[in-house]
Amino acid sequence: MVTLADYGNYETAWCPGCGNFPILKAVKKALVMSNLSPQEVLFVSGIGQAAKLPHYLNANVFNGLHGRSLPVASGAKLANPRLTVIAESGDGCNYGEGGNHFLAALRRNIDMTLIVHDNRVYGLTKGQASPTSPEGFVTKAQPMGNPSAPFNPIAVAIVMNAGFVARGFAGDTEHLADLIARAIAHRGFSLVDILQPCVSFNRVNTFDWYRERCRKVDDSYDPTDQRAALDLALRDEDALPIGVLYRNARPPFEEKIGLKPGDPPYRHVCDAEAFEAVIGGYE
Amino acid sequence: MVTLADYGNYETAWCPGCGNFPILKAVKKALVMSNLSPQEVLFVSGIGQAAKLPHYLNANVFNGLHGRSLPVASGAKLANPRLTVIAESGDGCNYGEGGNHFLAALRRNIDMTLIVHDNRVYGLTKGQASPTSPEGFVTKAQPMGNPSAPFNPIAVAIVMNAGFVARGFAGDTEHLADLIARAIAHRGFSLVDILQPCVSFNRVNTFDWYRERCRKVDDSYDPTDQRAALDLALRDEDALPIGVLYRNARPPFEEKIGLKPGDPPYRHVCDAEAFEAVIGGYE
Amino acid sequence: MKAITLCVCGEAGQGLVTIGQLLSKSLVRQGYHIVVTQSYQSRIRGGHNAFYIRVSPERIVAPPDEIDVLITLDAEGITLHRDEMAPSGWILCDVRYAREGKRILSVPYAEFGEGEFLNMAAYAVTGCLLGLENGFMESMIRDTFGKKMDAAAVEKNLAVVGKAVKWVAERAQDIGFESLPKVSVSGRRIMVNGNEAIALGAMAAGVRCGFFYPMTPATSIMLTLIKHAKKMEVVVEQAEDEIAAVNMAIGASFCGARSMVATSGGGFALMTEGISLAAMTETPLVVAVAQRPGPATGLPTRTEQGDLEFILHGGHGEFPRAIFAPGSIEECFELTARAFEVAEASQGPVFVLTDQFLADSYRAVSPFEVRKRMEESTRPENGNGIYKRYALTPDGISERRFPGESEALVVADSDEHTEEGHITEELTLRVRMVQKRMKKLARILEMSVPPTFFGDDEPETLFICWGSSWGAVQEAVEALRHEGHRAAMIHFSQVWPLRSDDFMDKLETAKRVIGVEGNATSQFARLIRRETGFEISDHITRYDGLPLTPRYILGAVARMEQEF
Amino acid sequence: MKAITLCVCGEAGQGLVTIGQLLSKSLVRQGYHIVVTQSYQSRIRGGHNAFYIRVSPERIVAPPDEIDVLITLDAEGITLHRDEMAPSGWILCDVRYAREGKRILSVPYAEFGEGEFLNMAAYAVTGCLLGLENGFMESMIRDTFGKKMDAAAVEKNLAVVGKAVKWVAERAQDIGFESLPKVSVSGRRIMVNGNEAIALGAMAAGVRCGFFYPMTPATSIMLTLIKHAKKMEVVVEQAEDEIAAVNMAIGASFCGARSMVATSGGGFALMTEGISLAAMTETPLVVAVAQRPGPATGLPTRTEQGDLEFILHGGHGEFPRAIFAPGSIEECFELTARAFEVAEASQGPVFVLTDQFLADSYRAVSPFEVRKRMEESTRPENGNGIYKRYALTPDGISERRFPGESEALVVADSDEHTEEGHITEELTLRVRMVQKRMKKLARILEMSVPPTFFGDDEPETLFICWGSSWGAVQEAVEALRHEGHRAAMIHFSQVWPLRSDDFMDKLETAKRVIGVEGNATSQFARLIRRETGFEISDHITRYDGLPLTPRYILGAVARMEQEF
Ligand SMILES: Cc1ncc(C[n+]2csc(CCOP(=O)(O)OP(=O)(O)O)c2C)c(N)n1
Ligand SMILES: Cc1ncc(C[n+]2csc(CCOP(=O)(O)OP(=O)(O)O)c2C)c(N)n1
Ligand code: SF4
Ligand code: SF4
Ligand SMILES: [Mg+2]
Ligand SMILES: [Mg+2]
Repeated sequence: MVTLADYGNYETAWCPGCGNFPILKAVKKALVMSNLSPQEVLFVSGIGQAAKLPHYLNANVFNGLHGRSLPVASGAKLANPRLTVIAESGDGCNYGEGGNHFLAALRRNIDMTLIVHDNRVYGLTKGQASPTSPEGFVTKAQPMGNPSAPFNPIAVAIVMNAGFVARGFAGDTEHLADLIARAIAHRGFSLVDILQPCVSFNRVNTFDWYRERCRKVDDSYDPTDQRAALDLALRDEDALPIGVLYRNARPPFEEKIGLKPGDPPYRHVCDAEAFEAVIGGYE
Repeated sequence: MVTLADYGNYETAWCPGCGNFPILKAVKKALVMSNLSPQEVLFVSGIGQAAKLPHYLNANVFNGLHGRSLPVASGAKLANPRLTVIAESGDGCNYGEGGNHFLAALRRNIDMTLIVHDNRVYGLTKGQASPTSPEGFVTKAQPMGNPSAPFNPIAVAIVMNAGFVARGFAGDTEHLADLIARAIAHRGFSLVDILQPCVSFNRVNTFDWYRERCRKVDDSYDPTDQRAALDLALRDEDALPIGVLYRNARPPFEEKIGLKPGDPPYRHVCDAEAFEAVIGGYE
Repeated sequence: MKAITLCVCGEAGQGLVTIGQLLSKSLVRQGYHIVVTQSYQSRIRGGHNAFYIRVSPERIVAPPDEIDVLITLDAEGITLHRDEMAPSGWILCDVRYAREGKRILSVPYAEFGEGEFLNMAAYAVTGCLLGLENGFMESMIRDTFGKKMDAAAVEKNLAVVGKAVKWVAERAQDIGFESLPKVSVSGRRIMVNGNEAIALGAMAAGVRCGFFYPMTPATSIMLTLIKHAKKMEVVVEQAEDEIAAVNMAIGASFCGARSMVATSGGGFALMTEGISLAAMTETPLVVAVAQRPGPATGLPTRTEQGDLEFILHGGHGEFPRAIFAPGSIEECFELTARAFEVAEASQGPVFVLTDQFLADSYRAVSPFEVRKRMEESTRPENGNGIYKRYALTPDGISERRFPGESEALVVADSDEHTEEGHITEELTLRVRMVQKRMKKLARILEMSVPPTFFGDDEPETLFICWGSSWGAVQEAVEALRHEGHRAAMIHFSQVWPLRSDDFMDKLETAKRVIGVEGNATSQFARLIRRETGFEISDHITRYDGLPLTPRYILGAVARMEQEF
Repeated sequence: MKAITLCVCGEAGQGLVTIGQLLSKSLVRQGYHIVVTQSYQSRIRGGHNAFYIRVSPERIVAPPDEIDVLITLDAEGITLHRDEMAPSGWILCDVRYAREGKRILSVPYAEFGEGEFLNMAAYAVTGCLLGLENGFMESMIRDTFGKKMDAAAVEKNLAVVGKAVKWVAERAQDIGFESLPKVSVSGRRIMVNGNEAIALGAMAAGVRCGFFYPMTPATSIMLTLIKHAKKMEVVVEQAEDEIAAVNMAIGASFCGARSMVATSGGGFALMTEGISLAAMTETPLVVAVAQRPGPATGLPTRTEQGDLEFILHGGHGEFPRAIFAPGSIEECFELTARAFEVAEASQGPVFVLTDQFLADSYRAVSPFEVRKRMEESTRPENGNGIYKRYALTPDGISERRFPGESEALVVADSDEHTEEGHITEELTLRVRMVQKRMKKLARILEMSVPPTFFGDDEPETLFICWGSSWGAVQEAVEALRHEGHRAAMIHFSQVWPLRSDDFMDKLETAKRVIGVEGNATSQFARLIRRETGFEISDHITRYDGLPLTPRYILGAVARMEQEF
């Protein structure tokens, strides 16, 4: 039996009161709920405040470049499909610098989970607008307000027919842990976008602001209905549906390319006979 | 009066029978319909077969890197808002290598037009799957069939609330020219995704294949209704709606940042008085 | 009086930079010279940061070596900076965590105001000890916060300052802290750091567009542009990534707007394809790179000079470029302005290469002046026929026009191209186009800045250095000469292209040449050998994330001496 | 008999490559030696492409200089290749656009079959003239197309061949074409080009994952892997961009799969940040770069050696790397396999640097053999405590483990890190980690491949070259020696790191050293000077997009001689 203690307890470099703390708690809890030991899990992150998370628990970790957690995670999963691979990073990392990989990950549907700490701001670089910052959001870099429309990751994921799309709230750890556990269990690419307050740089989307707006989807909701999911995703921000908003049963990438899970590529050595046959073809 | 002759007639490096030819014709026609002289227009392209188009007409041209036409076009437009800026390139260029810029362009809504020759394949590099290639599409690089789901640019643009979203067909030049002219006229970012047969590398989506499926949206269609537009965009491919599928009146980026169109930044010189005032602030 | 160093330290989020800047500005306004260095961690709150102010009545240029007055806002400060303390150094700390000891001043900060006023109280105590007058400090506060805070808040701050000053004044005698000698204020001065100076240089040169993706330590170049964007009519846009930033700048420049990007090593890596594009399309482009220690994410908030070779060779294919490496705040301004001129004259990419130390280092300098726009390029127009963007000319430089400005259609191409700018596979034309582009190196050389010399005319020890180490090396040379050594230095504020005539005689006549670089592999020394054959065999390198300082250099020299 | 060159040319889309390969393979099976070069434009149909086959009964290594038999499938071929024709050269063309003239053979291709069979007819006519027998050609066609076409189509092709052969046979006497001397076939041989050899080298070394974004001229490395992916159990995925490709490869390699990427200069530009990441995280990574002329898009289907310095310095921060630059098909195989071994031994990025010429150049070579896996790293495990991915060891190399394989948790970090792999800002640890990474250069040096020498022992003229120019320089040296000159060459198939002991004596004793490079700025000569101080003052450079050839080199030497 895996317990929370297996995942350890570490000092962090986050600001007191930050939404990252409950997310860390939820992640650990989800791993325990999934009965995964630290050895079975690989966290891949980028650079940012969120991206530091994997340093604060016990697991295999690859903390790579800003914006590039998804490609590293994809390569890792293809090399060892037996690992539970979790990419975890910020909104800037995944929807800004890494936007192109986000689109590709949705298209590929590799069996892994993407957890986005969506604080709607670039935290680590001190508060510039991020792709999810509201229009008009004022920062030092956008003193006249962010002139661009915010990116809606949920809506884009649903319209692109992502395997599993959930939105959670850092202020509801129980609910969030459950979402993450379900995302891990899903066979295919899973997105968990987390509404995360940043107490240092986002004075608009605070814990209270979210608390007033977050609405759990209820049991009657059918997450396999793409149009209904889009309706939720495209709602005005006066109500923010949280929960599993969409899912489907697209076969994962590994299946489509015929990767055998029991037989990760990294174990192989060059098969001399096969090589000889290949060479023969060039005679 | 601008005429077709103003836009010249040049030899191309395309394959005989390619869908690029009617697109070139439609583009020239649209410029004439828009009564724009070659001097008023700047074409920005990337690298690929489609990206060669600007070399085959008279206009200002910046033929840049694979995947990077949108950022160059954006910078150019901000430097000289009086230019009519048209970014023109392939599906690989815009939705593959340049996917992140596509998302950013939708968010920014700079007043320019993106024309995508969507042949669902990488033409110039000899026929690998592109982001819009159908799942299962067989190529030399994907001999077991493309394992990824195709990117649906129209649906993503609509869900991201793009200013103007149209789909055209290379097999209907008149209709296409009209779409392009309307895209140019729209104040804000306009996408024209063009269904383009590639006679050399795409044996699936041929002229006939498209002809059987393309359906013009009729006059009763209301392109300001986002849900209706999404319904069209998410249809099965047995029918492919073409026409202006979505538009709205989001103010363009230039307006939001207060750029004065009469006064392009490139004309300015450093204002000595203003500079003195700035320096004073550091005393 | 020799210079002394104040170090204000504490957790991130305690407002260190606010009081650091306030104290610095106060000292500058009183006529002192300063050199600031900032040491911070890659986090927003907590941890431990420090703001160092080296201050002197005379001109100083090197970053500090040791701390004379430690003003700590947290308990850790005392332990963490113990090794840096000068033997006669003072510690100012809160009475609640004060240690016993000589030259420790325990201040009852809580008596002056609530927690949030801690930094203001520390400012007041320090200022008072240094000899700043109450009235002056009050005016500094009004000046600094008058516009940002409401009147009540300003008054609260002033009240705190009043109490703190009173507290110090009452026991000044007992404390026995030696205040700064008064100096006379002469002439206007401004206080700016390297990044601000770069942004001001760009504005003075008429920058019109800036594009960036945030990256420490370069971000504040762009934030400075943004701050003045309205007044100076500059368009600054935060791009979706660095690839977009560089391509946007190229697009804007192609249309005639002087344009720049700013980033650090990792972001520059993503721009290299764009650098090559600027070269091929012959589009002027200014790229500011503030270095930090790599590889990869490395130490994102520290300093290093580790990317010289990467900047020199970044971008595929062959083409000329210029790389400026300012040694001082003044040069950050001057050489950025020049970078725009060289970029425009040579129609290609030009770099301003600094590092975190210089980026964040404040000094007081003479006010910068607006730059006269260089005469318009006097290229002859190519007849009344079709406009040839890449007309083959004797010096490789073709007339530049902008789309929409005239009847001329402007065609630029990333492929090899004809004179008209259209794609070509004509291989003899290819050869001529390569030669055309390479010829422009001559124009860059014409406009290049020679290295500067300082010190003994016939040195036994000659230091060779580049970029931000200028001040440290200069004070090291001064110290050595003071001790009777025949020491000198050559400093390169342009590291490419090099003209060996400018410096070879000095290298060859010096008894011993020592390379001083903030990296592990002595990259500039390698470049010198590549270009001149001259081998620099002694190296002083630093790659722990901190700037080179006089003491670091002198220590290394002493160790080298022992080895002989 | 001296070698002769056949050139099959025509529009893109006419199936030139099909008959070029068929003809080459036929010659190889008959025991001849070949060197193929391909010249094509950046388009799919139309334009004008050419497939050159230099053929000889003896071993040859250089690309062709002139054409002895031009087999043109379009009218333009005759004009476009006029300058390349040997004085006694033959032209085979369609009777419909034939010119009058000696040694022009006008073939009534239309009589043999419809338009689509033109290339097959040309194959048959050429083969017949060269002395290939009808039955042999038939078997070649069955062999080549038997699996790809249906039986009826194969028969149609055979019928065309039959008619063509008959036509030639009937007038062989009149034509007077001298067929190739027969040679005896000895031993197994395979016909592969540079890119195929790289892919085979990777497979032999146990490559498990390949990631790429299509880019000429590198794409066919990955297409070759894909072709054999199932049999060899390799996972190859086309990435959304080059940034993704390199990061995917790093992820896969981190998990223990030998991984590679392949690209050209512009794509490599986008990978540089990833290169730095591989270095920082100490992840083995093999990067194949097939060069083409830049800057920017340049000439996408031509050749150049212009990216050496970029590959050497690509990536921010400081770290060791190895760069192999194969000179031959055999070396493409051998050094790619070695690249995997060096990458694994040094735990970092290793490059295989070629160019379009070598990528597309076929030769017949001895069959490649599977590579014995190097002994497993014998690093001691670090006790039974916590696994330290970056344990500080005397040689800088730490034990590698893979996530999920054992109880050990594997932690890798792009930030500066502790031995356990966790982010740190401890600056003394930073210094030790920099030193740890740099130390690995020694391991790379141990495994490095020394340059090879060829020619006169005490040369008056010594050519120094690297990479794909090997064959051309070697034949140039042979020609010079044949004329009585004391000529020799040094060829570097590993261009970094360099060990001056391996070659300095040769450089210093030669009367004259000439650098030969396929670029404009003699990058390798600069590198030699940087590393050794030795200045190479004479250079032969080529940057028109075509490969260096013996005649090009000899011509340049002759011009140099005149200048004296
Ligand atoms: C290539 C590159 N560009 C820029 C940066 C600087 N950078 C580090 S973190 C960050 C933004 C982080 O924002 P986000 O991903 O939202 O994470 P948060 O800090 O808000 O959790 C940036 C721009 C970098 N490290 N690398
Ligand atoms: C950075 C970079 N990567 C790869 C390439 C090679 N490349 C040139 S065109 C192209 C694909 C073109 O596909 P698309 O954009 O769909 O245009 P099409 O040829 O189909 O019109 C690629 C991959 C390149 N030029 N630059
Ligand atoms: S800056 Fe914001 S996101 Fe980062 S740790 Fe602080 S509160 Fe959290
Ligand atoms: S390859 Fe396809 S897209 Fe390109 S020119 Fe030929 S038919 Fe058109
Ligand atoms: Mg964020
Ligand atoms: Mg395409």
